[in-house]
Amino acid sequence: MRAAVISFPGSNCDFDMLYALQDFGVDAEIISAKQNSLTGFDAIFLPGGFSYGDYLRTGAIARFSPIMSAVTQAANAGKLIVGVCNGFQILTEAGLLPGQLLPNATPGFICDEVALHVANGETAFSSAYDVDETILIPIAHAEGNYFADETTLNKLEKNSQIVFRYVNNPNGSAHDIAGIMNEQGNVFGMMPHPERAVDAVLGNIDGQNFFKSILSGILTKV
Amino acid sequence: MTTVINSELSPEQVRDSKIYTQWGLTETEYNLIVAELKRLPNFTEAGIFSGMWSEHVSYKKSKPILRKFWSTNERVLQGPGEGAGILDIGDGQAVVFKAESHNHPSFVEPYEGAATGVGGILRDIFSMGAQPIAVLDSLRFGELDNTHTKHIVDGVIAGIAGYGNAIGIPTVGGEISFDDVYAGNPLVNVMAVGLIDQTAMQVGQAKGIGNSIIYVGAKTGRDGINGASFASAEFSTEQASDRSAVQVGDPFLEKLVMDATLKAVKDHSDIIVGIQDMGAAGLLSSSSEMAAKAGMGITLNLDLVPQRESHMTPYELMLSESQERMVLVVKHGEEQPIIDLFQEADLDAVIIGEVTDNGRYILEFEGNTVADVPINFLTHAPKQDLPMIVPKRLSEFSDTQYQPDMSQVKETIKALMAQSTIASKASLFKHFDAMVRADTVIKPGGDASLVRVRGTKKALAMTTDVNARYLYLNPRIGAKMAVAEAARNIVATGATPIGITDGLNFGSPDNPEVYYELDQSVAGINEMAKQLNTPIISGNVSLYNETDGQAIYPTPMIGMVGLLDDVSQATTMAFKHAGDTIYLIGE
Amino acid sequence: MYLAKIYVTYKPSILDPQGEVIKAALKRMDYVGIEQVAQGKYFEVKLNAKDVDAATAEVESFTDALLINQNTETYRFDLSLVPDEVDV
Amino acid sequence: MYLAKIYVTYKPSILDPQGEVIKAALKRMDYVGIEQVAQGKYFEVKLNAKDVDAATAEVESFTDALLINQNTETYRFDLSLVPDEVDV
Ligand SMILES: Nc1ncnc2c1ncn2[C@@H]1O[C@H](COP(=O)(O)OP(=O)(O)O)[C@@H](O)[C@H]1O
Repeated sequence: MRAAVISFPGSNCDFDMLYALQDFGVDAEIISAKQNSLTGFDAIFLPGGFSYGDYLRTGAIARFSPIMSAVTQAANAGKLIVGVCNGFQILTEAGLLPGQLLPNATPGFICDEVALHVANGETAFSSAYDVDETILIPIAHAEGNYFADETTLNKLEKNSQIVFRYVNNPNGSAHDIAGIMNEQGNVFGMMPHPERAVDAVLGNIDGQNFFKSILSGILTKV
Repeated sequence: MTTVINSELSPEQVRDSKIYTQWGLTETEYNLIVAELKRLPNFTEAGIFSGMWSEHVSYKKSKPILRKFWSTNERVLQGPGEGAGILDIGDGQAVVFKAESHNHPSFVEPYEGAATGVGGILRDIFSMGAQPIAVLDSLRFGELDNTHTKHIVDGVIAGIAGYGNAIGIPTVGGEISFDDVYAGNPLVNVMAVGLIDQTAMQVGQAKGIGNSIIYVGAKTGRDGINGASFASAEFSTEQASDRSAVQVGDPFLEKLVMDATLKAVKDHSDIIVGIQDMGAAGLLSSSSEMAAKAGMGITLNLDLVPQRESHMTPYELMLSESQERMVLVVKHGEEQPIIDLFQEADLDAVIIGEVTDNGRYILEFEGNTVADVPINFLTHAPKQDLPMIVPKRLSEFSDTQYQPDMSQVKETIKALMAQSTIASKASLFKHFDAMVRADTVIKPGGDASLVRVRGTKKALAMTTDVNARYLYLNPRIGAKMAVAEAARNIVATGATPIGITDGLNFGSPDNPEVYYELDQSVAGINEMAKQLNTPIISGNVSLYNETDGQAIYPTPMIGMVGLLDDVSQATTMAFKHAGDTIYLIGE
Repeated sequence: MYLAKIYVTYKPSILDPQGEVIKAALKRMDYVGIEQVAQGKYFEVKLNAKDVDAATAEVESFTDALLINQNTETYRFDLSLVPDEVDV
Repeated sequence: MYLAKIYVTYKPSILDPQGEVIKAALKRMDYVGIEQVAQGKYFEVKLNAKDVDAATAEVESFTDALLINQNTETYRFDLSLVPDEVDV
């Protein structure tokens, strides 16, 4: 499997994501958001950070980077697209995922480790977890308050597009949403950082199954 | 074309109006300049001398004491004098660290003051060619019983978070305490730690005749003009509303500058001669110090300096403290790859001058030479030996010891635990991204923080500490205790202490009692540092922390770094199993 | 040259935590008459366009595309003709 | 009840990183006519006051005290009388 980690100006978790992927044996590389092609990649990761300083709105400016039309193409072609934190924000701004991430209900940046509930354990992003399992994953954001209108939320619920929920909602997200996927199940975004929880030396390996899920899906397909 | 020059005071007007005293130059210093130049300095020249001879830039008052710091052992690759100090950590790698204070700016403008403090210390690290890996802080505020202090605390915390989180360097630890002596003089010290391959080490020098001075990063505006002299003058509450143009930080831009600078060092170390960040007294101090260190001269054409505002005068261009700017010295004729590299990252990179062999600091502006002074003279402020005297409170110390009231132990302990200084700081440090870069082994909440060195088994422990009340009671012993506390925190992670950076926060050195405190603190730090084999490789001085004649406690923040050879041996604070035996070690 | 002053606010149905925080702070500071606070964004954009209609179309286009998120925000704007910048 | 619309902008000499980044983005998106972008804040505050003068004084007071940072920002505002909220 070949994976691209997109580096937007201001991305700062691009290498964290790259290293995590490489730890799982993935042939991964950093691709600049100024490029405009993603041919040859099976999975595309939009990492955390503050793309373009997150000035204006999180993800708003990054969404117009040259690479984003290639990301959209890849999404339409059924490739896996994963956005973490700022990556999630960019995917919503780009319309590849519904809704928007608003400022936390209690304004301010929070860095913590929070419990997530695996709401759907049968997705390309969660199959290695047990359904209903509770995992601990780091968060680090000021704008992680998931918002969508009622219709959208109902649809997300009905189609089981909500993959992870917060056990104790830290930011005001609607329906305790921590991570969602699109209807087709190939585009996924989450605010928490699984790539910060893969290495035993850092004291938390609950993110490992996130990567294993993605890998097993891709490997069985190939 | 020369309208701007004409609107400035003439050399005679500078002399007669004594405007230089408002910039912090004394009359004796002014007279020295006249004698050396054998003419009256013009407006720009008087301005650059006031910047370079401010305490903040020249350390003229603290240098005689700082010189006493012990700063060499088998690990030291770079001691004080450069952007940051460097210690060997084996395997061809080194750790780079330094502390910086942003006290006055943070009082006037808590968010931007603290944010630009983080930005500045990070530039100190990456200008050495090192990748920053962690930030720590050391903060002092007044008691939390009034809205103004709360406003300052919130602003400072948000500022550190706003800059550190966005640029993506984790804030892994720090310390905060509260005491009314800091109400009018909060302390905002930040420390940054970086990693470097020893082959990539850079110094801030301008060597080689004809080599190019390249300006990199943000455009210059009128931000923080005279910030250096501002930080070197006592503060009075009436002045608080006298607001100079505040520096606003842009962490996004700095991330671009950082990544591009590190890439330049990696790819073009053969053509980069020197790198220096523009900190206090901006372009002036960075360029003149680089040339002075190399024993060279320098000529700059100020028309080429990228400018954000129109009609800036030479004085303003030289003293501006606009953030996110660097100076590079690059081999003559080989500038293009460097310029391309920065432009690729959407950054300004412009040749603004060259290295000369005439030992002079020359500024050209709109076809005129607006400054022409000997660089050695400019960069060596006349030293001042200041008197010191044992503070009255110490010489008249009464040995009737304070007797604690032990009758209501439970209530007393509860009241203690509720004190802002003792209570958990988690509600504040949770705003810092302590985990970005995914290397943080021990996060805030432990004794010291621990950051692994990816690709090796090593980890670096780091902490900031000082209990200023002890120094108030005995500066020498208090300073020793600060170093010892830092070392205990490092050791508690399993690491061995290897070195120190400091942030010396004191009142006015012109007060002999304060000068005594400074001298004794340094002596105390030295004594304990030698015991522990932790040389002092970098640091920062912040003087004049006084409001209306009331000085802060002597507060020399100790930033210590330790090395752990095998990260799997790291220990954390929490008790692990029921039934384990608890030992109390020490007296 | 035209100057567009663009005022962006959350749609009424969106909770505005920032506004709530400011309101609470003002109350604590004894501004008792405060009923409601909403925080929005304000942009001043100078642009060249051949006439008012072109300028209007341009402002609407880039505001919809970039400055707001249509899920949650709305805007209004004023447009005025301003002298071209002359460097003095 | 009064409605104050308060427009906060940076003072001219202050660096406006947001404005610069937005301008660059608009240029990349082919809005070539853009000359300058400044981002500020916009507040809508509803308050009770006995008359316009009292409302004006109140708005000036809390804007200076809380909404703006006097070091870096300036503001202007409009005030209008609005019907008291009726709960519907
Ligand atoms: N300003 C701060 N920034 C980051 N971490 C902090 C800050 N203040 C305290 N901490 C963290 O809280 C923990 C306890 O700090 P402190 O109360 O100073 O403990 P100690 O008294 O043991 O030195 C440490 O891990 C420290 O890093």
